[in-house]
Amino acid sequence: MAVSWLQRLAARAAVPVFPVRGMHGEEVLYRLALTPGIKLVDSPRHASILLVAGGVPPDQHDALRRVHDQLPGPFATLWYRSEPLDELAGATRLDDPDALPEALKTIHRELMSGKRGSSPRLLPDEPPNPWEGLGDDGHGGKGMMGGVPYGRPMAMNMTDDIRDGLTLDSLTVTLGPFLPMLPPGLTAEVTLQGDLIQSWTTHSAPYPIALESVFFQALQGPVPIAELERARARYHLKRLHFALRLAGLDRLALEALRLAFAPHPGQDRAMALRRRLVRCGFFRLTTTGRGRLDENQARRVGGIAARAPGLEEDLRSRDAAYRRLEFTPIIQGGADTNARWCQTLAEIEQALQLADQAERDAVHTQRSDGVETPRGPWHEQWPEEASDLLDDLLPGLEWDEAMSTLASLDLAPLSPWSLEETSGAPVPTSVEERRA
Amino acid sequence: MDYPLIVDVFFVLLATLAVVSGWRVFATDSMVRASFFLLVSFIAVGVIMILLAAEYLGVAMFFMMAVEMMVMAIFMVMFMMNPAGLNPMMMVHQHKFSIAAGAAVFLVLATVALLAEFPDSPLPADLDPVASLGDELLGDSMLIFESAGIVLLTTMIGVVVLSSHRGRYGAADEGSMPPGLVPGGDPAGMPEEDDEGDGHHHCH
Amino acid sequence: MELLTLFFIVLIATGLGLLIQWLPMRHQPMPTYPQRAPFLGGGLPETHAWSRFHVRYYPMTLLLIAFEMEMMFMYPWAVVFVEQGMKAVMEMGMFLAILSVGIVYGWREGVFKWQ
Amino acid sequence: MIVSELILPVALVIGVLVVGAYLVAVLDEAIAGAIGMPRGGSAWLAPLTQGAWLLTQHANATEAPDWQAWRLAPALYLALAAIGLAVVPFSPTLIPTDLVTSVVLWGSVEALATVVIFLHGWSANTLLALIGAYRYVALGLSYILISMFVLIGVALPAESLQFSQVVTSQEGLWNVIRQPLGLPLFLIVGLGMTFWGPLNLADSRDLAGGTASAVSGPPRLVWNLARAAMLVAFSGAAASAFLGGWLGPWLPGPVWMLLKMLAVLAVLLLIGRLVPRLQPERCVTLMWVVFLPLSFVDLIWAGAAAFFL
Amino acid sequence: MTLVTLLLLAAALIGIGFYGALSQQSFVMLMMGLELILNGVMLAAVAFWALSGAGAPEGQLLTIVVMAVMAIEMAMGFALVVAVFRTNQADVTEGITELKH
Repeated sequence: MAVSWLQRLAARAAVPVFPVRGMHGEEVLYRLALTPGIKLVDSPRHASILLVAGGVPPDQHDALRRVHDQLPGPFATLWYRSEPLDELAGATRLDDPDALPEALKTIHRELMSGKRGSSPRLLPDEPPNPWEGLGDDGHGGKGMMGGVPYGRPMAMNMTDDIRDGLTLDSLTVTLGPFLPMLPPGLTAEVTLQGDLIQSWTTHSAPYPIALESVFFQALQGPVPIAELERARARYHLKRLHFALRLAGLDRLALEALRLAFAPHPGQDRAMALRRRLVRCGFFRLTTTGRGRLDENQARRVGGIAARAPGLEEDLRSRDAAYRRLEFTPIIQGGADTNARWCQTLAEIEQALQLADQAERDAVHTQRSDGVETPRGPWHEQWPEEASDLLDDLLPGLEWDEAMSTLASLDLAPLSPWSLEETSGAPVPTSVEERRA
Repeated sequence: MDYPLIVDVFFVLLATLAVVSGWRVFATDSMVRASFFLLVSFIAVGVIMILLAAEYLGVAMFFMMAVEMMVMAIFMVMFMMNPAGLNPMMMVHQHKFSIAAGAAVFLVLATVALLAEFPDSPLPADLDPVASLGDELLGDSMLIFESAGIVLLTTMIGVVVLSSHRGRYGAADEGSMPPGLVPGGDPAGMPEEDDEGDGHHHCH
Repeated sequence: MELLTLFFIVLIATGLGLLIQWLPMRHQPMPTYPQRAPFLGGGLPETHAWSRFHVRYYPMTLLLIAFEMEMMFMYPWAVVFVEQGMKAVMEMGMFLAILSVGIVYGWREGVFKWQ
Repeated sequence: MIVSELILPVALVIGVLVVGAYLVAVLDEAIAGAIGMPRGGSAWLAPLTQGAWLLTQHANATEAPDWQAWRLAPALYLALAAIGLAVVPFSPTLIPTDLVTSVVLWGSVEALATVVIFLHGWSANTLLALIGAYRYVALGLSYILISMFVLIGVALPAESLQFSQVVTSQEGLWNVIRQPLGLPLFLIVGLGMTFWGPLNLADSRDLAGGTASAVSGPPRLVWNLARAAMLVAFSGAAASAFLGGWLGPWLPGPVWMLLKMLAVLAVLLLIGRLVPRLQPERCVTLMWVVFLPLSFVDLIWAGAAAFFL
Repeated sequence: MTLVTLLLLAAALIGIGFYGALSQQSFVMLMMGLELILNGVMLAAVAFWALSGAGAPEGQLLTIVVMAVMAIEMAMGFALVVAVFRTNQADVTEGITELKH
């Protein structure tokens, strides 16, 4: 009976969930991060449930199958607002974000007690290359470096090193689209020498990010500035959450998220957050002076990345209502990771302060020919998707530097749907009209 | 000097471990395993030293060798083809001669050990090996101690000069790089390289 | 006797570590090949990860070996420090001076930076 | 005699190690809850349920791992933690292994831990684990000198390399006051040895778990257990080197010792939750250029204090 | 555990090290052979110190000096390997001769 006792205990564990971040699936994961009893893990090996949050484009179904098969058994899948793969037609599907935590816990319990079987393997049990019984030693190898020992070729030197002139082996891998450190949907072919990135070729752009509907309404007519600015702060805080989690600051990451979900986030709380970040050494220990954008790149990325190096590009300064609130764009002096985070925090504070002011006087925007989204200016055209500049930016960076640079850059395109649409809230009619 | 039986038992075990892992160093394909087999051999010898009452030297052997073998492993992996031994390989020359030479050395030394007469004078009972070593270092052998310090400083400077690529005066091998690798005289890896982003010299 | 105790402690700890792994794993099937593939978020590696890995801090490790050797001398020195008095102090001064020169030199040459 | 010299010390070390590792997990959970992480269920139960889940989860494998090294590494890490704890004295008479050079042996445990952690990441043969392993070596080779200087500092007044002598030498004044720089520097070593919190370069989140990214099930349980056990062993060393070990009024020696270990653990776990992870290159520079010279200062201070205090 | 058995063990280690140092093509593997030889030497030195030298401190000192030699050999050796490799992209012993130009 020892086993069943063990299983009962295991059923009460915090549910380890590996999230596959599909299109528009981010929002529910932020909520899960704040839910007790659920643990979002970084590696599929550490999970008992694969949560596919949001749709996955068909050309990435193969990658999804690979990740699915990498969970050690027993495991189950849950599809949140996502169509299960054909082979898994019977898998649990769910559209209600409020029911999600409970569903995850139930699945985990059922899995542990044996009521629910493990999800089947989707890919054939074959090595990447046949090797058994082949080659000089029966393991697929030939000579010293040849063949496919144990199914894979050996790493060879491809390119000269870009830093110190020692030409050693380089490792070429494709990363993504579901690597938890990368923006969801980004895939790239990366060559590393040691822990240094030699070359980076972006294959597919990150999934589009949905803005709150107030940004869409701002293009239709006047909207309350308070609402607009709070939405802006929320957007930045969610990105900050991601970066802080990456830096191992779980507590402040959740603080940022709580601030984002607070009904009336005050400027004082944002300032407190910034002070705590400074005090714990985030700017001195983690963010780096790497990942520097030149002026063209900064302009292309737009938004925070443009204002951090000092380009005073902000559509808000053209709006008389903003001018009445004494708005001036904040700028920093640098184009690196550090400056971008300083800029982000400063803009969060500024947005919350503007929101408070604007709420007092009930100020509305006056111009509706363009809106400054958190991602950059949007009037005649969208903020451009700019993930291909990573190809120039990341080579030469150490892995950790590269990841923190990636987290500090917001390169994803904007979704034509608003956040409320994609996460199930009633769709405001104005947006419907705009799309039609 | 007579040791209790348990010491003899452990000595035999450790001696076997030291020799077997010493031999495995040259018989394994994986470079990482080779260096850590050497580490095991060192640790076994270190434990024997502790059994011989050289408690400081034995333990010092652990930390010295752990660090040295770690570094050894790093360099082995860096510079050997097929470092993990995924394909079995034999990178030896004059193999038969070497085996013979090794065996000959062993035999000569073993003969010496067996035939020569050594005085039998064990450690005095009241000896504190660590303190005696300390006194020696600060007393009669001060010169060795001092010169070791200087030699080690020289070594530090030597390794930095030889191995470091970037320095105050730019890349160490500037001018010796094959042409075409770094166009425009912009050696990759200059200190405080600011132009990480422009990437014009990156290989694709 | 102390060594015997230590030996048993090591033996039991290692045994415990291996047993906890081995007992539940006895009956588990070998994972399938797709499961065994390295996790890269859905991506795939072209080659084995084992390679001539380009370590970026190798000058630092060489500096460390020389440093560590000096530490060999310092432990016996520490034991007789109080007893030897001024001589030991001078000795320490010399050692620290040498080590400081080593560090400062290495730092100026960028040894602690990723190469 | 066998009981008092063999069975009792062995049982003590293994017991403290396992119970201590459990307490580390509970304490970490409690601290996480106290500083505002979402918490479900009781902190006392969480490590047990997590452990039970890991026991039921299947062990992962990689395509061509170095099997022996991969399975041995967690067990050896646990064994190193046991050695580390074995040299720690719990009272003048209750010392599992009272080696004359126990302080040096502790330094060796640190050096060997680097080897074992590297092996854990290397043997998996996957990219992210490999990067984690190499990154850890940069850290492991940097903190070891700091630890040696700091420990030589405490050996000076004791005129011995034995932990029990080090504790006895603190009867007048604890080393934490006599050598104020010592304990903070030594805590860095503790975080490094267990790659905890800010020094988690081996199993960090930007590597999806680093050296542990490819392990699951029972091997991962042993790895986590060993990591917590190493933290316990470190707290034992720190408590006897700087906080006067078993010394203290009213309570019996071993109780004092355990209390001090808990205090050190609490501080370490709190630092682990509050400070962000260091960027590797900056970490190495920081260790060599800031903390190492500080440990020189600590040694000079300790030398002067040994004469005058 | 007698002096003779200790010396036999030392001889065995030296023998294996000798084989390694002579047979290995790669410079780093060659250094492993040297290390193994020094390992035997250190063991012999300690054995003499403990069983035949009446605890004369020179015995211990000799071991430390051997260890220092080992450390210096290793540090310089690897530094040389790096320097050679940087110019030649090779690490076999034959490559060293080319360091002259």
